[in-house]
Amino acid sequence: MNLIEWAQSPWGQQVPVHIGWSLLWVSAIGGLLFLIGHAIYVAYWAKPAHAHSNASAAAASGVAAQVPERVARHSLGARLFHLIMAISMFALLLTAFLPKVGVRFPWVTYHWIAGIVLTISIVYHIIHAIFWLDFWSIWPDEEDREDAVRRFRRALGQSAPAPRKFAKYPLENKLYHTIVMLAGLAVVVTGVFMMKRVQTPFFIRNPYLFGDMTWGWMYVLHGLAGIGFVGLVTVHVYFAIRPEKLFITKSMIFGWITREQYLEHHDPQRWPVSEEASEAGPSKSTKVPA
Amino acid sequence: MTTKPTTANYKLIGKNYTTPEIVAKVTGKAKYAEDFRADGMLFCKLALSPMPHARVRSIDMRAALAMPGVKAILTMDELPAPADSITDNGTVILANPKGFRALTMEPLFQGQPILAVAAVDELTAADAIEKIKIDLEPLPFVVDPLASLRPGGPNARLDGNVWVRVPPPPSQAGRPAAVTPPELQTLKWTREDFEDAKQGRLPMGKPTEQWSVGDVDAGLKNAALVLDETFVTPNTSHQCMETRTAMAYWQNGKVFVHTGTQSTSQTVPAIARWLGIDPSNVVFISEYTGGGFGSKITGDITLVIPALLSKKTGAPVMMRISREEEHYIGRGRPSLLGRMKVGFSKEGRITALDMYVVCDNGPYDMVGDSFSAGRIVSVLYQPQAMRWRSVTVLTNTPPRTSQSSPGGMQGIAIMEPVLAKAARKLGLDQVAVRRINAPEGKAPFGPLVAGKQAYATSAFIKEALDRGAEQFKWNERKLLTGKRNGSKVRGVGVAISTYSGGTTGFDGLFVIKPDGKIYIQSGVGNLGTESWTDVHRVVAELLGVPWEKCEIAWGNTAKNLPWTCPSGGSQTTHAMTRAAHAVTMDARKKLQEIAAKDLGGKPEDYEVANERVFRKGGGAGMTLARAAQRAVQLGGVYDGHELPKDINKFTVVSATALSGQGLLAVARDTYPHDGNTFSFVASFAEVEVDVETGQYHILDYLAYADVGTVLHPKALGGQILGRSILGIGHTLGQKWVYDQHYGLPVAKRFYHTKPPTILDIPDKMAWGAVEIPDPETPIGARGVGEPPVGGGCAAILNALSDALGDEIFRRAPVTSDVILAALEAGRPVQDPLRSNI
Amino acid sequence: MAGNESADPGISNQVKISRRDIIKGVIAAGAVSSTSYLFRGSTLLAQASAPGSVERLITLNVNGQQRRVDVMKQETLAMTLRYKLGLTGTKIGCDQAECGACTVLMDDVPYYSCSVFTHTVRDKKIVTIEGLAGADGKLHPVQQGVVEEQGFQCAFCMPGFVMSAVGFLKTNPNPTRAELAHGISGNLCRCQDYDKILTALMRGAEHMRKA
Amino acid sequence: MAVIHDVIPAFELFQPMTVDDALVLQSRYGAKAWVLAGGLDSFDWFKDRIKRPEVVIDLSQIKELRGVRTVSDGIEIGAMTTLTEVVRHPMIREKYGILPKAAELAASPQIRNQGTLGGNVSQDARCWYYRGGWPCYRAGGNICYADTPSGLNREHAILDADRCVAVNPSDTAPALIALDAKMVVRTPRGEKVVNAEDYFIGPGIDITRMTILQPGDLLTAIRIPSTWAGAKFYFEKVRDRNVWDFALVNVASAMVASGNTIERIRLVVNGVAAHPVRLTAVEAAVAGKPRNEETAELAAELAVRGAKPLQHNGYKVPLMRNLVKRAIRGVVGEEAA
Repeated sequence: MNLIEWAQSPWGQQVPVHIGWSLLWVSAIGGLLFLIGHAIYVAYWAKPAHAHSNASAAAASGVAAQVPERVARHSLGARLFHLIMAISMFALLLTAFLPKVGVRFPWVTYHWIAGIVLTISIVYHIIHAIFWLDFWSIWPDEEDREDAVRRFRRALGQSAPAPRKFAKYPLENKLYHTIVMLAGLAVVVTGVFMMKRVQTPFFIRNPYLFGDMTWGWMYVLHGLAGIGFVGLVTVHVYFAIRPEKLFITKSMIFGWITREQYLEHHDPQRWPVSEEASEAGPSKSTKVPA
Repeated sequence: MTTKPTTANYKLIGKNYTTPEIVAKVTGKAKYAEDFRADGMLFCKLALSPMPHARVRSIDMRAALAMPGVKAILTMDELPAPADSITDNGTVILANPKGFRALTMEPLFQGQPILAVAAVDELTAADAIEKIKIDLEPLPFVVDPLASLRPGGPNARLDGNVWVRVPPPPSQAGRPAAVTPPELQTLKWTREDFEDAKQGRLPMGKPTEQWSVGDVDAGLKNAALVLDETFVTPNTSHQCMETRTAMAYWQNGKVFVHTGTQSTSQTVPAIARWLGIDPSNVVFISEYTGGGFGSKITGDITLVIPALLSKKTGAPVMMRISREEEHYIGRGRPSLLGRMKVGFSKEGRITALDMYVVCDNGPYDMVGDSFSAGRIVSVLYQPQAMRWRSVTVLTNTPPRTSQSSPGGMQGIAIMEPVLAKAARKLGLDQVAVRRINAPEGKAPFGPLVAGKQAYATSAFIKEALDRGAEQFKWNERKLLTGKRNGSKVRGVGVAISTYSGGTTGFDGLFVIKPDGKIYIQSGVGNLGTESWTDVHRVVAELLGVPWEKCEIAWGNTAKNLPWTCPSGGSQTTHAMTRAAHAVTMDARKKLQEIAAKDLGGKPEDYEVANERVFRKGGGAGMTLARAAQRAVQLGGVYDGHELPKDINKFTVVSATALSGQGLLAVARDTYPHDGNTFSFVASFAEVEVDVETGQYHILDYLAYADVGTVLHPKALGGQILGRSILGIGHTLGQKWVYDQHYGLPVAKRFYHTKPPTILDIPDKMAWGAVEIPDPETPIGARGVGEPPVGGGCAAILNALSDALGDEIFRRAPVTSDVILAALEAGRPVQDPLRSNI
Repeated sequence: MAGNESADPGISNQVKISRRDIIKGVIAAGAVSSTSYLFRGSTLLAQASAPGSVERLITLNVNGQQRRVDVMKQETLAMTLRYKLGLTGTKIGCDQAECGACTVLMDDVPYYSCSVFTHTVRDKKIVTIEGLAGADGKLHPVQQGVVEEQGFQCAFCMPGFVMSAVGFLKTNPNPTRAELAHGISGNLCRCQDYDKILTALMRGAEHMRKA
Repeated sequence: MAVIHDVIPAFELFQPMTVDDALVLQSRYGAKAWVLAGGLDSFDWFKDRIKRPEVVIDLSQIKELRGVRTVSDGIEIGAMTTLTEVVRHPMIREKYGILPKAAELAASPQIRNQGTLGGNVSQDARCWYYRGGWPCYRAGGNICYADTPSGLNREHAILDADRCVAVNPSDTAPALIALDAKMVVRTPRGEKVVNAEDYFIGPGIDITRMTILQPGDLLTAIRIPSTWAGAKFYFEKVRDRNVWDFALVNVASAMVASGNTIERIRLVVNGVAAHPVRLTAVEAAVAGKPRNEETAELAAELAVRGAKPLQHNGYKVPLMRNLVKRAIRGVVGEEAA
């Protein structure tokens, strides 16, 4: 099984042309193994993470009263973006890989159209996230690291302080977002260049924009990121339907979580529910004293 | 020799006969290079450059050498350095260090051999090639001459992009000046120069060569009509049926080489030079050659590969050249991009001709096509004033060399459409326009040398035009053209054509043995033109000996052959009939002397005929058999123990080896020869074009030749019509196709490069010859190989424009896509300024 | 075989020049012994016994003789004829089924022998240019026509043309010039002596009808 | 690794006697195996060492794949029947004259003696970049060299291109589609029969294949229904050389006319796309119309609708137009086809 398919260029040089498509199965199976592993881990090893410090408990009880019925979690824009991105992503994966597994149809046009949609939605998301959303809330921080270590040591039966509750996003969520962002940027950037190689209304076709070698690696990167998404999407769907994460999935649809969910999973100090955060949500929330 | 001798009273000359080797050919017994076998023979395969221009950084051949059955690998560092050569008159031709060599470390075109592997069989050799790592550094390249002339355009070689002839160094006392190789320079034209290209006109920037005769500007000013036309001829491969396969082995310090050639004798010094050994250590065998057309003048330099591998391995080595390899190293005719400004009087006489040609030379040795094109146009159309300018540009495409009518074909193909257009514009008859410009007698041509032009020995092209037009029924046919019949339209075309028709100064050699037979030694290469045997009919004719009593030794230098011209440039018929005549006169003289010694009287009292030498008016005499015995007894000059001083040293060796076997006749052609010998052809064609498909076919074709005395009608006919089709192929579809981005050819197969098939030739073909002997050569015979080529090509071009009009094509070949696209757009659509399509 | 018996004059001359064995080995169209190693064996291991697996040692019917010959799986008929059976009258002009120089008859039908695997013709009667003339050396009518009309020039294409013509004339003994041209249109001549070739082969057809 | 385009690399050869054995071998060796019919397409690949199968399955010994049989409705031609056999077959000449006409214009006499009908319809693209061993889409790469600003595409597609612009070179394919032929394909899952026009696929569907045949599949026969027997046929091939050359464009049509009115017609053009193009819109448009210049003009304009010429193949548009015209009204000045 080749990781990379090589070919002899017109000048007799060895150049990569694309990834070995058998890697598609590696990614899919890898995704499955991960979720199976994770399911087993959660079921047998993971200690309940809610044994949290009194301090935070007190804080919780203290603030509970001020927490609105419905805590806004995802703005409408964010949800629309997520929806569009999800649709285009599925379209891209299907048009890319169904032909590879024997379902043959003229896929290229659909693929690049979906690609454009994804590109635009990602651009929108970046801008939206930077200027309107709580930009840093999605990036793993020092506390996430500490909690992860704590959780891990407890899982191994070692004594460790109880991890805190999550801020707006659980660590898995943050990590996932990071990986998806990297893979997403890779497919989008390479994909946009690759449109120069096919007939589109936008460019005069010119495959000679880069040299054989550069193009080759671009195709490899596009392919790797592409099959990467097969695994990532599998994992994503898995988490979306896990019972303890279902409330997040719901919130991605309706935009809000209940006060109970908020108090149970989130640390109000790390994720204070503020006007800005909730205004998008349909809640009649009141300000939480910092 | 000013009076025109008549050919009527010959017994053999001008008659058909069965050539000595044809039965061997038709039974498959004729042996070409690849048909030889030797015990322990190894097979070699070549590793070719995949890039148009690159430097070999390193070669890793360990894996290949480790393979069982791999015997040796040859690279450039094992080749002898290029060596100077010396012509018959002692002129030294200095080697061009930048010339083509059998192997290289800086390939200048895709397909150039980098190394060769010798192994026990071809499969091992081929598999070994794939195990060799050749690390190449890509270098700048260009596959189109104008692209290289553009400001900032790439150069085909690191040190330049144009060849420039340089004056020779001062000659030492007594010895003729050495011929120096051309110099590599860098030439770029300006943006302004390229303005013309926008109108599809050839830009005319700074030339590297030029000459002019008469006042061209005045001629153009006073002309009734001035045309300014651009036309491009295609690059075409020779595509001999037999590739340049070679087999070689060494014995007792001698190298034995089997390969195709256009000259048995002259290939020996070439091999010696390429291998850096003495000619006496070369035995060259080539009884049969599967086509040359100029690409195998003295074999091919790549024959050193099996020779050197054989030396290295101590075993015979066969190098079978594949068809694809032949496409790369088999040479080609250079494309000429030409522009003609021509002034005509209202009678159609050319008052002035301003010619500019750019030659797509390929990356190696400079070809003379552009120079020759100017020379041929000058002799053929006799312009009252002419200027010729040229640039010979290097490109990273296969090396070029002479191809049948080198430069002549291109010059004629560029000029004839202009003449045809002028005739239409002036309302004149096409034949008349050619007749009024055609040369006659000692017609002058070319640049002024020491204040005057050179001139032809004779020219009877006007007779050829007249007789041809009559036989072709030109006047009736021309009335029926240009009219549509459904989607079909017909056109007729005429073109005149010429090329050099012979050289002088070679040797003849034969022995009359006591068995009464004549043993003739022929150093002529056998390409199937049959000149290797035809020219020797002269011996039997003049000695009055039946042809059956003549044995010809040929095709093997171990058989003691005389110094002979190469069969290129249509030299052989002219040069070697002269040599045959000279050597026969030598035999006659010796026979007369022997008779006089034995039977009394003076030598001139005796004549030679009917296999006897006898006293004039009957009486005493002796048979040639008897005379041969006496020659051996007398020795000295009679049996070859004393040889004339003026014969070539190559002939001396052969004659010495043959001495003492009978009456040995040997002589050099020292006959006077006033002027340059040219042969001429008038070509007529009728085509039918289908304007809905762009396809056309040639209904009828006639070539009428002025080649002096006819030696062998069937062979002559084959040459005239065969070479006509060679030219016609350039109109029908022959071409190279290069991808400009990678600098690589994409058309390598016959079905890409389109050599004509038997179904592409004219429905009817005919030939004729005016049969007026050339006054400047004893037998009156001239060569015919090249002259028909340009005529064939141009007659079809002219017939097409007669059918479709002048604004259809700007280049050859003219294929259905060109015609359809032009008819659709109402103007020529193809880019006329690229040498490859 | 014709190839073997016709010691080339040029070569026999060299035999005089030198006495070393290697030269004695240089004969026109080598004896099988001297060339049986043109190709080494298949690099693949002995194949598993499977339907249709083939033996390397086969018997070919060539010019009326049964010839035992060791043939590689990927070997072409042209190579077998030229390098193993010494029948070098069959020429290789392009080795790509384009030029026809390698044309031979199989059961009277012209084929490009450069593009036929030898293993596929075990059961066919193969005739090459060497097999046309009678044992007494009497030329085939088509060959006779060529000799009379001085057909062909360099003649590298000649054996292929002659075999094509013979094959075609068996199916159409009395063709027009145009029909004959179509019949032999799978052969290329670069001397472009097509007109004279047609004349010669038409003469041959005439002889064939008389014969 | 140095490249060499000469000398066929070693492979293992099998010569099954039956179709079943062939299928067994195909399934045993899968993608390693190369199926050899007449071989004239394969030899180029082998000698250039571009495609190098480990195993070659030679069909030449399978009798059941040869010959012409009459079946309930029409005829069945074994896939391994040679083009010459098709050309000379009296009954095919009489009833389905367009097929021998097309077959006779293919390649050269020797190739027709060896090349098979199945091989001719299934032959690979002739794009000179692809055949030259350039790593293009069709060769599994990620680029088309012919459709670039400097690409040489005189012989390439004007219709239905999808990244790859190669064309289908077959002469018999359009004739078979005009005859509404059916292709009989044996697959590991049994036999299937597909319409000739559905046998060919474009690069959009599978950029590395010209037909629906997958590894393990075998085209065993071609059935020609009697539907169009004795119809008015037209076939024309335009090429550079009059023998051994591929069509720039060719056209095939079968027409049933009553008097001067076109009742029904099947019209196919090849050399303009990666698959033979059946002009169903034209067929519908001219049905019931008189067979005259006007109808021909209409058909011609309709035929080239949507054509997208590349730099060097613009001529194919008028050429296709004119050939369609001729298929409808014949060649002016000659007998109507």
